[in-house]
Amino acid sequence: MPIQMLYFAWVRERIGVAGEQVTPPDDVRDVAGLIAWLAGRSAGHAEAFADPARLRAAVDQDFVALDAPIAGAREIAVFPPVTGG
Amino acid sequence: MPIQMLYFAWVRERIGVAGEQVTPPDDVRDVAGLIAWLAGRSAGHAEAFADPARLRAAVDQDFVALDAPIAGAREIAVFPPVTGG
Amino acid sequence: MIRIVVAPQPIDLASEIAAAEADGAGAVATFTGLVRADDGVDCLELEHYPGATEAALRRVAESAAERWSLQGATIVHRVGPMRPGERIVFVAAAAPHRGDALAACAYLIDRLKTDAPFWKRETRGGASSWVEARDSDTAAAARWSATGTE
Amino acid sequence: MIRIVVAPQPIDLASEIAAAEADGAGAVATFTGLVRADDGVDCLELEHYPGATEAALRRVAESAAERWSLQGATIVHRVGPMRPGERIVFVAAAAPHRGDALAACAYLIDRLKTDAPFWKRETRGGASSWVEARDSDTAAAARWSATGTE
Repeated sequence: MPIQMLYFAWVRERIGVAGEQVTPPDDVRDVAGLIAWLAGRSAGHAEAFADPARLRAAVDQDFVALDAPIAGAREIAVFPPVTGG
Repeated sequence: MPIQMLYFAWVRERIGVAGEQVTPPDDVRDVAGLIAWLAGRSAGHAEAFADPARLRAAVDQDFVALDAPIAGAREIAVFPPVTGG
Repeated sequence: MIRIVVAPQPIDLASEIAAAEADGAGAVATFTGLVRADDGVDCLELEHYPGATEAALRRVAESAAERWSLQGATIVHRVGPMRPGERIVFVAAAAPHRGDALAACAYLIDRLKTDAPFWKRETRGGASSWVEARDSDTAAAARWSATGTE
Repeated sequence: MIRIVVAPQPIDLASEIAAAEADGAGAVATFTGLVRADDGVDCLELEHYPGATEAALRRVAESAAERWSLQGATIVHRVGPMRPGERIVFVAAAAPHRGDALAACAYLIDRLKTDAPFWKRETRGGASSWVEARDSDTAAAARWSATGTE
Protein backbone atom coordinates (compact mmCIF):
# COMPACT_ATOMS: atom_id res chain seq x y z
CA MET A 1 0.00 0.00 0.00
CA PRO A 2 1.44 3.43 -0.87
CA ILE A 3 2.45 5.80 1.90
CA GLN A 4 1.75 9.53 1.74
CA MET A 5 4.97 11.28 2.71
CA LEU A 6 4.87 14.86 4.04
CA TYR A 7 7.89 17.13 4.44
CA PHE A 8 8.16 20.35 6.42
CA ALA A 9 10.54 23.29 6.82
CA TRP A 10 14.06 22.73 5.44
CA VAL A 11 13.32 19.04 4.76
CA ARG A 12 10.59 20.19 2.35
CA GLU A 13 12.85 22.83 0.82
CA ARG A 14 15.76 20.45 0.20
CA ILE A 15 13.57 17.73 -1.31
CA GLY A 16 11.72 20.31 -3.36
CA VAL A 17 8.19 19.02 -2.74
CA ALA A 18 5.80 19.21 0.23
CA GLY A 19 4.77 15.57 -0.20
CA GLU A 20 4.84 12.50 -2.39
CA GLN A 21 3.38 9.01 -2.51
CA VAL A 22 5.92 6.21 -2.11
CA THR A 23 5.78 2.40 -1.93
CA PRO A 24 8.84 1.16 -0.07
CA PRO A 25 10.04 -2.45 -0.46
CA ASP A 26 9.03 -4.96 2.21
CA ASP A 27 12.43 -4.94 3.92
CA VAL A 28 11.89 -1.29 4.92
CA ARG A 29 10.31 -1.76 8.34
CA ASP A 30 10.86 1.40 10.38
CA VAL A 31 11.06 5.16 9.89
CA ALA A 32 14.87 5.14 9.91
CA GLY A 33 14.86 2.50 7.16
CA LEU A 34 12.32 4.50 5.18
CA ILE A 35 14.48 7.61 5.41
CA ALA A 36 17.56 5.69 4.28
CA TRP A 37 15.62 4.26 1.35
CA LEU A 38 14.15 7.67 0.40
CA ALA A 39 17.64 9.23 0.48
CA GLY A 40 18.39 7.34 -2.74
CA ARG A 41 15.59 8.98 -4.72
CA SER A 42 17.32 12.26 -5.57
CA ALA A 43 20.16 14.57 -4.63
CA GLY A 44 17.60 16.65 -2.74
CA HIS A 45 16.42 13.66 -0.73
CA ALA A 46 20.03 12.72 0.00
CA GLU A 47 20.76 16.24 1.27
CA ALA A 48 17.58 16.44 3.36
CA PHE A 49 18.20 13.06 4.99
CA ALA A 50 22.00 13.25 5.33
CA ASP A 51 21.91 13.58 9.13
CA PRO A 52 19.07 11.54 10.67
CA ALA A 53 19.92 12.94 14.13
CA ARG A 54 18.45 16.24 12.92
CA LEU A 55 15.18 14.64 11.80
CA ARG A 56 11.89 13.97 13.58
CA ALA A 57 8.89 12.02 12.30
CA ALA A 58 5.20 11.40 12.75
CA VAL A 59 3.34 8.26 11.68
CA ASP A 60 -0.33 8.95 10.98
CA GLN A 61 0.11 12.23 12.89
CA ASP A 62 1.58 10.60 16.02
CA PHE A 63 5.06 11.80 16.87
CA VAL A 64 7.40 8.80 16.97
CA ALA A 65 11.05 7.90 17.39
CA LEU A 66 12.92 7.00 14.21
CA ASP A 67 12.91 3.30 15.12
CA ALA A 68 9.09 3.22 15.05
CA PRO A 69 7.61 0.56 12.69
CA ILE A 70 5.84 1.76 9.56
CA ALA A 71 3.64 -1.29 8.94
CA GLY A 72 0.12 -0.15 8.03
CA ALA A 73 1.05 3.55 8.00
CA ARG A 74 -0.88 5.75 5.60
CA GLU A 75 0.79 9.13 6.27
CA ILE A 76 4.36 9.67 7.42
CA ALA A 77 5.81 13.13 7.98
CA VAL A 78 9.54 13.92 8.25
CA PHE A 79 10.71 17.28 9.56
CA PRO A 80 13.29 19.10 11.70
CA PRO A 81 12.87 19.53 15.49
CA VAL A 82 9.95 21.88 16.10
CA THR A 83 10.54 25.56 16.88
CA GLY A 84 7.09 26.96 17.51
CA GLY A 85 5.57 29.52 19.82
CA MET B 1 3.36 67.74 67.67
CA PRO B 2 -0.03 66.30 66.63
CA ILE B 3 -0.15 63.04 64.67
CA GLN B 4 -2.60 62.51 61.83
CA MET B 5 -4.21 59.10 62.44
CA LEU B 6 -5.77 57.20 59.51
CA TYR B 7 -8.06 54.17 59.85
CA PHE B 8 -9.07 51.68 57.17
CA ALA B 9 -11.60 48.87 56.64
CA TRP B 10 -13.24 47.57 59.84
CA VAL B 11 -10.91 49.64 62.03
CA ARG B 12 -12.38 52.76 60.40
CA GLU B 13 -15.91 51.42 60.70
CA ARG B 14 -15.62 50.58 64.41
CA ILE B 15 -14.02 53.90 65.31
CA GLY B 16 -16.55 55.73 63.16
CA VAL B 17 -14.12 58.14 61.48
CA ALA B 18 -11.55 57.74 58.69
CA GLY B 19 -9.00 59.83 60.56
CA GLU B 20 -8.33 62.20 63.44
CA GLN B 21 -5.53 64.36 64.82
CA VAL B 22 -4.17 63.22 68.19
CA THR B 23 -1.39 64.36 70.52
CA PRO B 24 -0.31 61.41 72.66
CA PRO B 25 1.54 61.97 75.96
CA ASP B 26 5.33 61.67 75.96
CA ASP B 27 5.32 58.20 77.54
CA VAL B 28 3.64 56.77 74.42
CA ARG B 29 6.70 55.73 72.44
CA ASP B 30 5.70 53.03 69.94
CA VAL B 31 2.72 52.06 67.78
CA ALA B 32 1.52 49.45 70.29
CA GLY B 33 1.55 52.08 73.03
CA LEU B 34 -0.28 54.53 70.80
CA ILE B 35 -2.98 51.94 70.07
CA ALA B 36 -3.39 51.17 73.78
CA TRP B 37 -3.67 54.88 74.54
CA LEU B 38 -6.18 55.47 71.69
CA ALA B 39 -8.32 52.54 72.92
CA GLY B 40 -9.36 54.76 75.84
CA ARG B 41 -10.86 57.48 73.66
CA SER B 42 -14.24 55.85 72.94
CA ALA B 43 -16.13 52.58 72.94
CA GLY B 44 -15.52 52.42 69.19
CA HIS B 45 -11.75 52.83 69.63
CA ALA B 46 -11.80 50.15 72.34
CA GLU B 47 -13.64 47.73 70.05
CA ALA B 48 -11.39 48.46 67.04
CA PHE B 49 -8.19 48.01 69.07
CA ALA B 50 -9.33 45.10 71.30
CA ASP B 51 -7.06 42.55 69.61
CA PRO B 52 -3.73 44.11 68.52
CA ALA B 53 -2.73 40.79 66.86
CA ARG B 54 -5.31 41.59 64.18
CA LEU B 55 -3.90 45.07 63.51
CA ARG B 56 -1.23 46.35 61.15
CA ALA B 57 0.24 49.82 60.94
CA ALA B 58 2.16 52.26 58.77
CA VAL B 59 4.22 55.20 60.02
CA ASP B 60 4.48 57.97 57.43
CA GLN B 61 3.32 55.40 54.86
CA ASP B 62 5.99 52.84 55.72
CA PHE B 63 4.60 49.50 56.89
CA VAL B 64 6.00 48.76 60.34
CA ALA B 65 5.72 46.26 63.18
CA LEU B 66 3.69 47.38 66.18
CA ASP B 67 6.83 47.91 68.26
CA ALA B 68 8.05 50.60 65.84
CA PRO B 69 8.82 53.97 67.48
CA ILE B 70 6.54 56.90 66.71
CA ALA B 71 8.93 59.73 67.51
CA GLY B 72 8.65 62.41 64.81
CA ALA B 73 5.80 60.65 62.99
CA ARG B 74 3.36 62.90 61.16
CA GLU B 75 0.93 60.28 59.78
CA ILE B 76 0.16 56.89 61.33
CA ALA B 77 -2.32 54.46 59.80
CA VAL B 78 -3.89 51.49 61.61
CA PHE B 79 -5.73 48.80 59.68
CA PRO B 80 -6.44 45.05 59.37
CA PRO B 81 -4.13 42.71 57.42
CA VAL B 82 -4.39 43.56 53.72
CA THR B 83 -6.60 41.53 51.38
CA GLY B 84 -6.03 43.05 47.95
CA GLY B 85 -5.82 41.80 44.41
CA MET C 1 8.55 50.98 31.70
CA ILE C 2 6.78 50.77 35.07
CA ARG C 3 3.09 51.62 34.97
CA ILE C 4 1.00 51.86 38.15
CA VAL C 5 -2.71 52.73 38.15
CA VAL C 6 -5.11 52.72 41.10
CA ALA C 7 -8.54 53.96 40.06
CA PRO C 8 -12.28 53.28 40.33
CA GLN C 9 -12.72 52.95 36.55
CA PRO C 10 -13.18 49.52 34.94
CA ILE C 11 -9.87 48.06 33.73
CA ASP C 12 -9.49 48.29 29.95
CA LEU C 13 -7.55 45.14 29.19
CA ALA C 14 -6.97 45.75 25.49
CA SER C 15 -5.34 49.12 26.04
CA GLU C 16 -3.29 47.90 29.02
CA ILE C 17 -1.94 44.92 27.08
CA ALA C 18 -1.23 47.08 24.02
CA ALA C 19 0.74 49.41 26.30
CA ALA C 20 2.71 46.47 27.71
CA GLU C 21 3.49 45.23 24.20
CA ALA C 22 4.60 48.67 23.10
CA ASP C 23 7.80 48.15 25.06
CA GLY C 24 9.00 45.99 22.14
CA ALA C 25 9.03 42.78 24.15
CA GLY C 26 9.13 39.26 22.78
CA ALA C 27 7.11 37.90 25.70
CA VAL C 28 4.24 39.36 27.71
CA ALA C 29 2.72 37.48 30.66
CA THR C 30 -0.40 38.82 32.33
CA PHE C 31 -2.64 37.98 35.24
CA THR C 32 -6.17 39.26 35.68
CA GLY C 33 -8.15 38.82 38.89
CA LEU C 34 -11.92 39.02 38.60
CA VAL C 35 -14.79 39.12 41.03
CA ARG C 36 -15.85 35.49 41.08
CA ALA C 37 -19.37 34.95 39.88
CA ASP C 38 -19.78 31.56 41.50
CA ASP C 39 -19.71 32.16 45.24
CA GLY C 40 -22.76 34.28 45.89
CA VAL C 41 -21.13 37.71 46.09
CA ASP C 42 -23.44 40.49 44.87
CA CYS C 43 -20.96 43.31 45.29
CA LEU C 44 -17.27 43.62 46.12
CA GLU C 45 -15.82 46.87 47.43
CA LEU C 46 -12.12 47.66 47.51
CA GLU C 47 -10.82 50.21 50.00
CA HIS C 48 -7.22 51.41 49.85
CA TYR C 49 -4.72 53.80 51.40
CA PRO C 50 -4.30 56.57 48.81
CA GLY C 51 -0.69 57.51 48.22
CA ALA C 52 0.70 54.57 50.19
CA THR C 53 -0.97 52.15 47.76
CA GLU C 54 0.68 53.59 44.68
CA ALA C 55 4.05 53.71 46.45
CA ALA C 56 3.72 50.07 47.56
CA LEU C 57 2.78 48.91 44.05
CA ARG C 58 5.70 50.84 42.59
CA ARG C 59 8.07 49.12 45.03
CA VAL C 60 6.66 45.72 43.99
CA ALA C 61 7.16 46.54 40.29
CA GLU C 62 10.67 47.93 40.84
CA SER C 63 11.60 44.85 42.81
CA ALA C 64 10.42 42.65 39.91
CA ALA C 65 12.48 44.73 37.48
CA GLU C 66 15.55 44.15 39.68
CA ARG C 67 15.04 40.38 39.82
CA TRP C 68 14.30 39.70 36.15
CA SER C 69 15.31 41.17 32.81
CA LEU C 70 12.12 43.11 32.02
CA GLN C 71 11.09 45.70 29.47
CA GLY C 72 7.95 46.59 31.36
CA ALA C 73 5.95 45.95 34.52
CA THR C 74 2.33 47.04 34.85
CA ILE C 75 0.02 46.96 37.86
CA VAL C 76 -3.54 48.24 37.49
CA HIS C 77 -5.80 47.90 40.52
CA ARG C 78 -9.42 48.90 40.64
CA VAL C 79 -10.88 50.38 43.83
CA GLY C 80 -14.44 51.12 44.96
CA PRO C 81 -17.51 48.97 44.32
CA MET C 82 -17.60 46.33 41.58
CA ARG C 83 -19.78 43.43 40.50
CA PRO C 84 -19.19 39.73 39.76
CA GLY C 85 -17.30 39.20 36.52
CA GLU C 86 -15.59 42.59 36.67
CA ARG C 87 -11.81 42.90 36.79
CA ILE C 88 -10.22 43.77 40.14
CA VAL C 89 -6.57 43.68 39.21
CA PHE C 90 -4.37 43.33 36.15
CA VAL C 91 -0.63 42.80 36.16
CA ALA C 92 1.69 42.37 33.19
CA ALA C 93 5.37 41.69 32.74
CA ALA C 94 7.08 42.23 29.39
CA ALA C 95 10.49 40.72 28.71
CA PRO C 96 12.74 39.55 25.90
CA HIS C 97 12.25 35.93 27.04
CA ARG C 98 9.24 34.03 28.33
CA GLY C 99 10.81 32.65 31.50
CA ASP C 100 11.40 36.15 32.84
CA ALA C 101 7.93 37.35 31.84
CA LEU C 102 6.16 34.37 33.44
CA ALA C 103 8.12 34.47 36.70
CA ALA C 104 7.83 38.25 37.07
CA CYS C 105 4.07 38.12 36.42
CA ALA C 106 3.56 35.54 39.20
CA TYR C 107 5.79 37.61 41.49
CA LEU C 108 3.83 40.81 40.85
CA ILE C 109 0.49 39.30 41.79
CA ASP C 110 1.84 37.31 44.76
CA ARG C 111 3.57 40.35 46.29
CA LEU C 112 0.66 42.65 45.58
CA LYS C 113 -1.62 40.38 47.62
CA THR C 114 0.42 40.92 50.78
CA ASP C 115 2.40 44.14 50.28
CA ALA C 116 -0.22 46.66 49.13
CA PRO C 117 -2.83 48.30 51.39
CA PHE C 118 -6.10 47.07 49.89
CA TRP C 119 -9.07 45.72 51.83
CA LYS C 120 -12.00 43.84 50.35
CA ARG C 121 -15.57 43.96 51.58
CA GLU C 122 -18.07 41.48 50.17
CA THR C 123 -21.83 41.84 50.12
CA ARG C 124 -23.86 38.63 49.97
CA GLY C 125 -27.64 38.82 50.02
CA GLY C 126 -27.61 42.21 51.75
CA ALA C 127 -25.07 41.24 54.43
CA SER C 128 -21.65 42.83 54.14
CA SER C 129 -18.36 41.61 55.65
CA TRP C 130 -14.65 42.32 55.39
CA VAL C 131 -12.56 39.59 53.76
CA GLU C 132 -10.03 38.02 56.13
CA ALA C 133 -6.39 37.78 55.05
CA ARG C 134 -5.43 34.32 53.81
CA ASP C 135 -2.39 32.43 55.02
CA SER C 136 -1.97 31.07 51.50
CA ASP C 137 -1.35 34.61 50.22
CA THR C 138 1.39 35.15 52.78
CA ALA C 139 2.91 31.78 51.83
CA ALA C 140 2.77 32.63 48.12
CA ALA C 141 4.55 35.94 48.72
CA ALA C 142 7.09 34.37 51.09
CA ARG C 143 8.30 31.81 48.54
CA TRP C 144 9.88 34.65 46.56
CA SER C 145 12.04 35.48 49.57
CA ALA C 146 12.91 31.86 50.27
CA THR C 147 13.82 30.72 46.77
CA GLY C 148 15.47 33.78 45.24
CA THR C 149 14.83 34.43 41.58
CA GLU C 150 13.84 30.82 40.78
CA MET D 1 -13.73 25.29 27.81
CA ILE D 2 -10.81 24.31 25.56
CA ARG D 3 -10.24 26.64 22.63
CA ILE D 4 -7.65 25.91 19.93
CA VAL D 5 -7.05 28.17 16.94
CA VAL D 6 -4.33 27.89 14.28
CA ALA D 7 -4.77 30.56 11.63
CA PRO D 8 -2.91 33.16 9.55
CA GLN D 9 -5.03 36.06 10.89
CA PRO D 10 -3.59 38.49 13.46
CA ILE D 11 -4.43 37.47 17.05
CA ASP D 12 -7.16 39.67 18.55
CA LEU D 13 -6.16 39.78 22.20
CA ALA D 14 -9.20 41.66 23.49
CA SER D 15 -11.65 39.12 22.13
CA GLU D 16 -9.53 36.13 23.18
CA ILE D 17 -9.23 37.39 26.76
CA ALA D 18 -12.93 38.26 26.90
CA ALA D 19 -13.67 34.69 25.80
CA ALA D 20 -11.38 33.29 28.51
CA GLU D 21 -13.07 35.48 31.13
CA ALA D 22 -16.52 34.39 29.99
CA ASP D 23 -15.85 31.05 31.66
CA GLY D 24 -16.72 32.80 34.96
CA ALA D 25 -13.20 32.46 36.35
CA GLY D 26 -11.73 34.40 39.25
CA ALA D 27 -8.24 34.25 37.75
CA VAL D 28 -6.99 34.44 34.18
CA ALA D 29 -3.30 34.12 33.33
CA THR D 30 -2.10 34.74 29.79
CA PHE D 31 1.10 34.59 27.82
CA THR D 32 1.68 36.33 24.51
CA GLY D 33 4.69 35.67 22.31
CA LEU D 34 5.61 38.40 19.85
CA VAL D 35 8.06 38.75 17.00
CA ARG D 36 10.90 40.58 18.69
CA ALA D 37 11.62 43.96 17.23
CA ASP D 38 15.14 44.21 18.58
CA ASP D 39 17.14 41.49 16.85
CA GLY D 40 17.08 42.54 13.22
CA VAL D 41 14.36 40.21 11.94
CA ASP D 42 12.41 41.74 9.05
CA CYS D 43 9.94 38.90 8.65
CA LEU D 44 9.08 35.72 10.53
CA GLU D 45 7.26 32.87 8.84
CA LEU D 46 5.58 30.03 10.69
CA GLU D 47 5.04 26.72 8.92
CA HIS D 48 2.96 23.98 10.52
CA TYR D 49 1.53 20.50 9.99
CA PRO D 50 -2.20 21.07 9.40
CA GLY D 51 -4.38 18.68 11.37
CA ALA D 52 -1.54 17.34 13.48
CA THR D 53 -0.92 20.83 14.89
CA GLU D 54 -4.47 21.30 16.17
CA ALA D 55 -4.48 17.77 17.63
CA ALA D 56 -1.15 18.37 19.41
CA LEU D 57 -2.35 21.69 20.86
CA ARG D 58 -5.57 20.07 22.04
CA ARG D 59 -3.57 17.37 23.83
CA VAL D 60 -1.47 20.05 25.54
CA ALA D 61 -4.62 21.91 26.69
CA GLU D 62 -6.33 18.71 27.85
CA SER D 63 -3.26 17.71 29.77
CA ALA D 64 -3.26 21.12 31.54
CA ALA D 65 -6.94 20.67 32.42
CA GLU D 66 -6.11 17.29 34.00
CA ARG D 67 -3.28 18.71 36.10
CA TRP D 68 -4.97 21.86 37.42
CA SER D 69 -8.48 22.94 38.31
CA LEU D 70 -9.29 25.04 35.24
CA GLN D 71 -12.39 26.66 33.80
CA GLY D 72 -10.76 27.26 30.45
CA ALA D 73 -7.59 26.72 28.42
CA THR D 74 -6.96 28.65 25.21
CA ILE D 75 -4.19 28.28 22.65
CA VAL D 76 -4.15 30.57 19.62
CA HIS D 77 -1.21 30.22 17.25
CA ARG D 78 -0.64 32.32 14.20
CA VAL D 79 0.90 30.77 11.06
CA GLY D 80 2.27 32.25 7.86
CA PRO D 81 4.33 35.43 7.50
CA MET D 82 4.36 38.11 10.21
CA ARG D 83 6.34 41.20 11.10
CA PRO D 84 8.21 42.43 14.21
CA GLY D 85 5.84 43.43 17.01
CA GLU D 86 3.08 41.10 15.80
CA ARG D 87 1.76 38.33 18.02
CA ILE D 88 2.82 34.76 17.23
CA VAL D 89 1.08 32.90 20.02
CA PHE D 90 -1.40 33.53 22.81
CA VAL D 91 -2.23 31.11 25.61
CA ALA D 92 -4.65 31.63 28.49
CA ALA D 93 -5.68 29.61 31.52
CA ALA D 94 -8.80 30.50 33.51
CA ALA D 95 -9.31 29.08 36.99
CA PRO D 96 -11.05 29.78 40.28
CA HIS D 97 -7.68 30.48 41.92
CA ARG D 98 -4.56 32.25 40.73
CA GLY D 99 -2.05 29.50 41.50
CA ASP D 100 -3.76 27.13 39.09
CA ALA D 101 -4.11 29.80 36.39
CA LEU D 102 -0.45 30.87 36.61
CA ALA D 103 0.97 27.34 36.63
CA ALA D 104 -1.27 26.14 33.81
CA CYS D 105 -0.39 29.17 31.67
CA ALA D 106 3.35 28.48 32.04
CA TYR D 107 2.72 24.80 31.28
CA LEU D 108 0.74 25.57 28.10
CA ILE D 109 3.48 27.71 26.59
CA ASP D 110 6.36 25.44 27.68
CA ARG D 111 4.71 22.31 26.23
CA LEU D 112 3.60 24.07 23.09
CA LYS D 113 7.23 24.98 22.33
CA THR D 114 8.28 21.34 22.14
CA ASP D 115 5.10 19.33 21.46
CA ALA D 116 3.47 21.09 18.51
CA PRO D 117 4.69 20.90 14.89
CA PHE D 118 5.60 24.51 14.12
CA TRP D 119 8.73 25.69 12.35
CA LYS D 120 10.01 29.24 12.25
CA ARG D 121 11.87 30.86 9.39
CA GLU D 122 13.45 34.26 9.91
CA THR D 123 14.38 36.77 7.25
CA ARG D 124 17.13 39.27 8.12
CA GLY D 125 18.27 41.77 5.52
CA GLY D 126 17.05 39.59 2.64
CA ALA D 127 18.65 36.35 3.92
CA SER D 128 16.27 33.72 5.22
CA SER D 129 17.03 30.83 7.60
CA TRP D 130 15.19 28.22 9.65
CA VAL D 131 15.34 28.68 13.41
CA GLU D 132 17.15 25.87 15.21
CA ALA D 133 15.42 24.14 18.15
CA ARG D 134 16.68 25.36 21.52
CA ASP D 135 17.79 23.06 24.30
CA SER D 136 16.28 25.53 26.79
CA ASP D 137 12.82 24.84 25.35
CA THR D 138 13.24 21.12 25.84
CA ALA D 139 14.46 21.73 29.39
CA ALA D 140 11.48 24.02 30.13
CA ALA D 141 9.03 21.39 28.90
CA ALA D 142 10.84 18.57 30.72
CA ARG D 143 10.53 20.23 34.12
CA TRP D 144 6.78 19.58 34.02
CA SER D 145 7.50 15.86 33.79
CA ALA D 146 10.13 15.93 36.51
CA THR D 147 8.30 17.96 39.13
CA GLY D 148 4.70 16.86 38.73
CA THR D 149 1.99 19.46 39.23
CA GLU D 150 4.20 21.79 41.32
